Amino acid sequence: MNIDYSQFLNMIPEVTLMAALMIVFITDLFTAKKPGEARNRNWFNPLVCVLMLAHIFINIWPTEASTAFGGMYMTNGSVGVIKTILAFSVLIVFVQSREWLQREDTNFKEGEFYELVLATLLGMNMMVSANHFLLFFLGLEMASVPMACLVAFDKYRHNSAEAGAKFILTATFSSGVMLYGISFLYAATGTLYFDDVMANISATPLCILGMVFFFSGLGFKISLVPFHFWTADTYQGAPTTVTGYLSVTSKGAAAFALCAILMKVFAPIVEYWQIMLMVVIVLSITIGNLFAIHQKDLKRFMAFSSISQAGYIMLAVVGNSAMSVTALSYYVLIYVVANLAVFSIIAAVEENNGGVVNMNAYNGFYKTNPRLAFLLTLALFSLGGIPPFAGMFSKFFVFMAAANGAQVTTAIGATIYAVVFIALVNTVISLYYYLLIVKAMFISDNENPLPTFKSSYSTKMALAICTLGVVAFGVCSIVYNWIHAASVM
Amino acid sequence: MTFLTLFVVIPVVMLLALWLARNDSQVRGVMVVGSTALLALAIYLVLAFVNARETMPAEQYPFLFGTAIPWFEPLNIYYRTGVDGISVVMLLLSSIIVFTGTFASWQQHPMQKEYFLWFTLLSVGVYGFFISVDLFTMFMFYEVALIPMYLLIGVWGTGPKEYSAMKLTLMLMGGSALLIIGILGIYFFNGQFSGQYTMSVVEIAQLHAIPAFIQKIFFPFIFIGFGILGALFPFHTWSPDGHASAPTAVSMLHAGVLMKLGGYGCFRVAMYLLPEAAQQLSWVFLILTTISVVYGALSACVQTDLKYINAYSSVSHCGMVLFALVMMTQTACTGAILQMLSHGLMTALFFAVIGMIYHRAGTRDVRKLGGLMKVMPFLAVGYVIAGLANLGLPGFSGFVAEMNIFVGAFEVNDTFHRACTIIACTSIVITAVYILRVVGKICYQKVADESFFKLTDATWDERVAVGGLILCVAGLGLAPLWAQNIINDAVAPMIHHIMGTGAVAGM
Amino acid sequence: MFDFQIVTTWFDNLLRQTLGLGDFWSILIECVMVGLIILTIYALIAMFMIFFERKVCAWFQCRLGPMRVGPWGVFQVLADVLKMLIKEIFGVDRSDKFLYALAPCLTIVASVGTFSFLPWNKGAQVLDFNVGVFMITAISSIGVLGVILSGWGSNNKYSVVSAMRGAVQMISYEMSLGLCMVIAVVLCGTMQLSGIVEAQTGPWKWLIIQGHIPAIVAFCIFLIAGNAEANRGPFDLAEAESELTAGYHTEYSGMGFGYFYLAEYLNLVVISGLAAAIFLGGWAPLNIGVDGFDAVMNYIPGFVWFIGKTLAVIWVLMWVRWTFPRLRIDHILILEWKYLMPLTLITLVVMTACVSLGLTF
Amino acid sequence: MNFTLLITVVLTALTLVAGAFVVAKLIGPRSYNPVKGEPFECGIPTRGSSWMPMNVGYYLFAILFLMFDIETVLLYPWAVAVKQYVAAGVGPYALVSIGFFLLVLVFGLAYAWRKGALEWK
Amino acid sequence: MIPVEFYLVLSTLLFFIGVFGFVTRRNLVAMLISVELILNSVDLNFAVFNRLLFPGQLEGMFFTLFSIGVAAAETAVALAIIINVYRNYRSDQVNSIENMKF
Repeated sequence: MNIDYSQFLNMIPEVTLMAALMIVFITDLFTAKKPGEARNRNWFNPLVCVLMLAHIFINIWPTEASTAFGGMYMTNGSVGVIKTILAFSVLIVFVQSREWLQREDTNFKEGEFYELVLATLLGMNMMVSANHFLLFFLGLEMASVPMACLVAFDKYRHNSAEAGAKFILTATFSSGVMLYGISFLYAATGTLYFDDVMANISATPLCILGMVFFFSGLGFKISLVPFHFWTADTYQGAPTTVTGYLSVTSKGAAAFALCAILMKVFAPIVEYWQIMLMVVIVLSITIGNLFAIHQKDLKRFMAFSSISQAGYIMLAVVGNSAMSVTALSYYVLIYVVANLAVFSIIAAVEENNGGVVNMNAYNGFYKTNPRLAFLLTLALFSLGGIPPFAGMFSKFFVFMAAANGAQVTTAIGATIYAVVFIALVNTVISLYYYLLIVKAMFISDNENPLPTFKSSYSTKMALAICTLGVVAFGVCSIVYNWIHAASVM
Repeated sequence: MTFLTLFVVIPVVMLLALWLARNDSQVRGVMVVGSTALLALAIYLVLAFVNARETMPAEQYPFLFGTAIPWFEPLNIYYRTGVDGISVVMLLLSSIIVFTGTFASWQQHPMQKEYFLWFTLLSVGVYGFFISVDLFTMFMFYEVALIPMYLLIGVWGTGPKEYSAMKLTLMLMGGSALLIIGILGIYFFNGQFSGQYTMSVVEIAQLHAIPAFIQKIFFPFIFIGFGILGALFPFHTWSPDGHASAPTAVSMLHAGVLMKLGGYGCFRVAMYLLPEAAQQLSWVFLILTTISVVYGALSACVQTDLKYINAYSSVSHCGMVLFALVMMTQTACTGAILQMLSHGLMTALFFAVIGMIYHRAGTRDVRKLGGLMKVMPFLAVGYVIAGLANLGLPGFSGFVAEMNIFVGAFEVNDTFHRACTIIACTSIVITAVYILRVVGKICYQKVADESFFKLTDATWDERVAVGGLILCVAGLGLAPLWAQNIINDAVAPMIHHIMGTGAVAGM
Repeated sequence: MFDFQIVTTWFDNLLRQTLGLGDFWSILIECVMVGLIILTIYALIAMFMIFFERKVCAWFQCRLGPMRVGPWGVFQVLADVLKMLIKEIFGVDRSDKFLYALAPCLTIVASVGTFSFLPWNKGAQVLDFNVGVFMITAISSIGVLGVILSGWGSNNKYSVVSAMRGAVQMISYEMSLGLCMVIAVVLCGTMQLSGIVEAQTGPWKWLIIQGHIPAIVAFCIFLIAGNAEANRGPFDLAEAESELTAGYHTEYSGMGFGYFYLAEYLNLVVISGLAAAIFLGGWAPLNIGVDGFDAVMNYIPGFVWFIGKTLAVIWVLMWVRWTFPRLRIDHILILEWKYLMPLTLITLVVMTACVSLGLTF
Repeated sequence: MNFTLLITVVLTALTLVAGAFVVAKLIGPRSYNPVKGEPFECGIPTRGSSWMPMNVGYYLFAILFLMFDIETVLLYPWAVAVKQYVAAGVGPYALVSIGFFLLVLVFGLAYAWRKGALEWK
Repeated sequence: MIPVEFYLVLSTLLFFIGVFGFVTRRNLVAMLISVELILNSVDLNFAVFNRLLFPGQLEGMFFTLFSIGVAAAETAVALAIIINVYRNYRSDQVNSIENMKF
């Protein structure tokens, strides 16, 4: 029997994460209070954040490429980077979630929140590290099943339960579709190892059908059009913190995994998926943007915005080169800080003003809460791709990565340029609706704007991290260069 | 890293200082110190540039004071700076406008601090754009300069400000979307055909590797992308609305500097890097710019709002810049740059004075104003001078520029270009018509409203702004040669590059 | 040791070679034979069990039990069967007819299905899958469906409550039952029931001896959980005649009720049989390593061993039933989830430790 | 053969049900009145439907069962393999690897216990 | 031996019945059951492909096992959430829980 536990040393990120999860779990189990019990656990959130920070620091420099468990598990520089990015986003979510978790009806399940989030993170780590469809599937499910619990976390608020139901049903449905695709690939190649599948795949109808099913299954997770129906309702209904988490981390991990699989496993049928991907991207970006314009509910608005952002994320993959992975990771990182900043502010406003998420309520927000409004503006500018904020850099690099694949003057090259152009036109549309919020805050008059409130220290800290990221991650090229260096390692 | 970087560093330091500032007087202090420093730096730059050129001829060293610091090295993106004659005068112009703009918005309320924050951010973009010679940094600073306009107009503007601000921002951002495609095309196809991936403007021009058929694909993207900001004919509609709604100093900065980014970009990126395409496609843009010139002037005639008049006049004059550029002769291009400089100064003067009048009289409607010479002589004189410069009276900057442009345009020796030139020339007459009509109406007729008698003349800060600009306008008009030499020095090698590479311009 | 396969092989040869029948016909005839045998044994055992329970019950309660019909009342059960057959079958008007009719079928299928797994003797086993133990768990959980559908389909409040109770109890105890089987599988290294029994032949090889402490614990847990699985007292909450009339089969009359009645007793047999087969060596005789003794023991046929062990277990379970009072629902659940489950898990670990460190006999 | 027998067994069971039912129908008496068709309720007319929501505690246990049972099912393949581990001389590894698995199971149980999911309310 | 096509037809039917049910049914539990049909068709596929196309290995069988396990976990969560929806809305119909609209 070939059993060697030293293989676990190749998966330190998972091991440390598991350790953190266990510590949180046990601590919570023996200190949790029951509903209605007056017990103060102020130290709990900092503890979790410190654990998360430790996890990030242990794994910040990616390990060398290696495999474990007979090649089922694989890690390399770019995988390490995306894991760090995901962990970083989780850290921000934890810091930011504190205010929400102090609320009366959520306080007694504070621990569950951390545990579920860590569990999803563990799943995502496995998903991006997978080198075998089984591990990939398990990671994906581990990421999405606890996510449904998170979405339904505020269970006594109607929308949350409804959102959870929609999420879990679509998540299951999509994994069913995805598995169906995988079964075709299995039939065609007789193996489930990525490397072997790649070696045996060819442009037969069975493989292409499998690829399409697989793609649509994962498209659900990234909420690409036409697989986006659940997004708006789920984002709106879920607790704001969870929406933020869902929109960045889960999407980023799935996008990275899809990128890796398309570029690795489906490399022999690149022409087919490139075309398909381009169609989906154009649809996602355009439809996401067009629907976002009319939204009045900020969370719904951000949902559609995130659909179009998903399109931008995947745009990098069209280029199909090493640059794509770097650009995608970088985009995800920037998207994490910008989007979480937006959601932190939405959450802070919601918590302090009795659940206000309507855009009209933000009229005149700058007059009463100048700092929050200013930070929200920065974050929105970053999302819209305005320099000197980081969003512009990430968008530009994604476009570069896409155009990198169009170097030869062929029909597909021209198509890629056309897709990039459509995406660019869409940045203008997206800028329009981001500016609508800015307009509401700075320009529109309001008889009784939201009162001035003092957000908690944790919110402030989360916002500080996010703003620092928004401002610095672009201009300081060290971030990009770090990702690049790790990716080519 | 040379002292050029200071052009970006100083405004950034100003931003930080503004952020920390506690009250209005501190904000103003920061702005005065900062803008004075920038002005001084620009003047020093001119002197240093002239000195340096004596030892380093433009043919061998197109850009001086260059630096290249790796930034996003894997993508060949460097922080590259460098100036040639064109950038130098543009930097000088920007410094003057920022300096005078600071004084013109001395009384800006409410939220003075935020106002100056965005104002300074805008100037970061402008300076950065003029000092960079790397496609990426150019583009980045270009966008930095655009977005603060939205808030500046939207929050502090007048009239249908939200609509105008949104329209302006979206159209300009649409332009930058076109630009990205162009930049990607240049970068990747240059890299593919020369084997050397680079974003440097200088290197791409030297390599000159992109085949003509690919140039022809990307040229329109870049030319229109920058052309939108330069008020190219069908894409100019943001300009009148934007100018009319913007607060005084913003109009100054926008018309005075920001629109120059367009012309500069067209010349520096579109034509310089894609010369064959420039030659073969110039006729299309010649038609468009001719329309721009005449259409802008004619539209100005029928407007009654002072700002709209000036805005359409700007369309016409900026059209003239692009018009001269696509003529692609050395004289015309020198004229184009001079026109940018001159238009920047006099439009700034115009908008400053209009803003001040509006601030007092409460209206900008030509029909309601009159006899201002009696009420506020200083401002009225300023307005008259601006008007005269605008219609190209000798002795003011406008004359020098327009003369160069039309002389250069006539150098091109074929019927099509001649015809366009003649059509464009009519704009001089039309300009005279609308300027003189307005000047006569608002300055010299009898005072239109009893309440106007209570109005005061300019305060000291406004006098600084207006006086400084008048000085510059007159200075450029009376002694154009120093500027012309600097500009010529840069235009000559570029025109040589563009024209020396293939078929003769033509249909 | 007598191998029952001799009989089956002979019969197969008879059909194929002596009579010269083809594949299809021989298999058909064999299957019909098997079906008939199952039916017969099933019915006989059911009747015997009913009689046995009455007698045991009477004995525990110091009375005589049925005495009138036949000697010692042996024909009492036959009379009961007849009575049940000639009773009118009527249902509830507003019931869910389909589910109402489906429920007894499922119950009987589960009961007959698991019954067919019992290893009566070497080779005398109807079903012998290589995933046997697993399969038994799977089929026995169909029984839960029978309970819950009968209750729900009846549209009677008592039945619904009883069905819910029965379901929650049965699924809860299925955990421990399954885990106990896992413990046995760890020790035997196979899931095939015949393999498990085979592993227990030889001196001191009965599982309960071979696996000493953990196996004894597992055996006890198995009995408790099995008792609850079979819905028998003190776990007969689902029927709980004093509070719920007759529980989930309140609305069934005549044979409808008869099926549930049959299934209950057969489940008892199945549980006891499994306990005997898995832990007490099934048909394996008691060997102690002394040749003479072993030879005598081996001479006793496997049927006898198996039936004897099963009866012993049945007797224990009846003893329990007539001794302990009925539990309350929360006690039942707490017993399973807070005591039996952790205990089973610990036992599993201990058993694994014993096996992997070679601490078994 | 095994599956043929399985089908036989199932058919036998169904035959038993059907046969007994047919016999009972044939020889049993038949009569009807509306009261006979009522669900039994202590002799009074039934009020309302019985198909109504039940105490959520039942579902809680059902879901607990669903999760634990699936985890137990995954134990079977391992259980079969333990002997092979021992035969290969790596018995303790079997213990360690199942230790991880059971740890998760136990954590789940501990969680449910601690959070009061095992209390009957 | 039944040819592989027969199984494929069966699994494809199951799959599309599931998809159809998921799209058309308005009852949350029915939707869940439809999804389970899809998962079952997948399990069938894996088992069949493994047994008939690649008899020398066990990958497909393992995949089936894990997929069953995961499906159960999903069902557990989905059921819990559906119960919660029911407690909030007193209904399990999709139509009645659409608080959120475009």
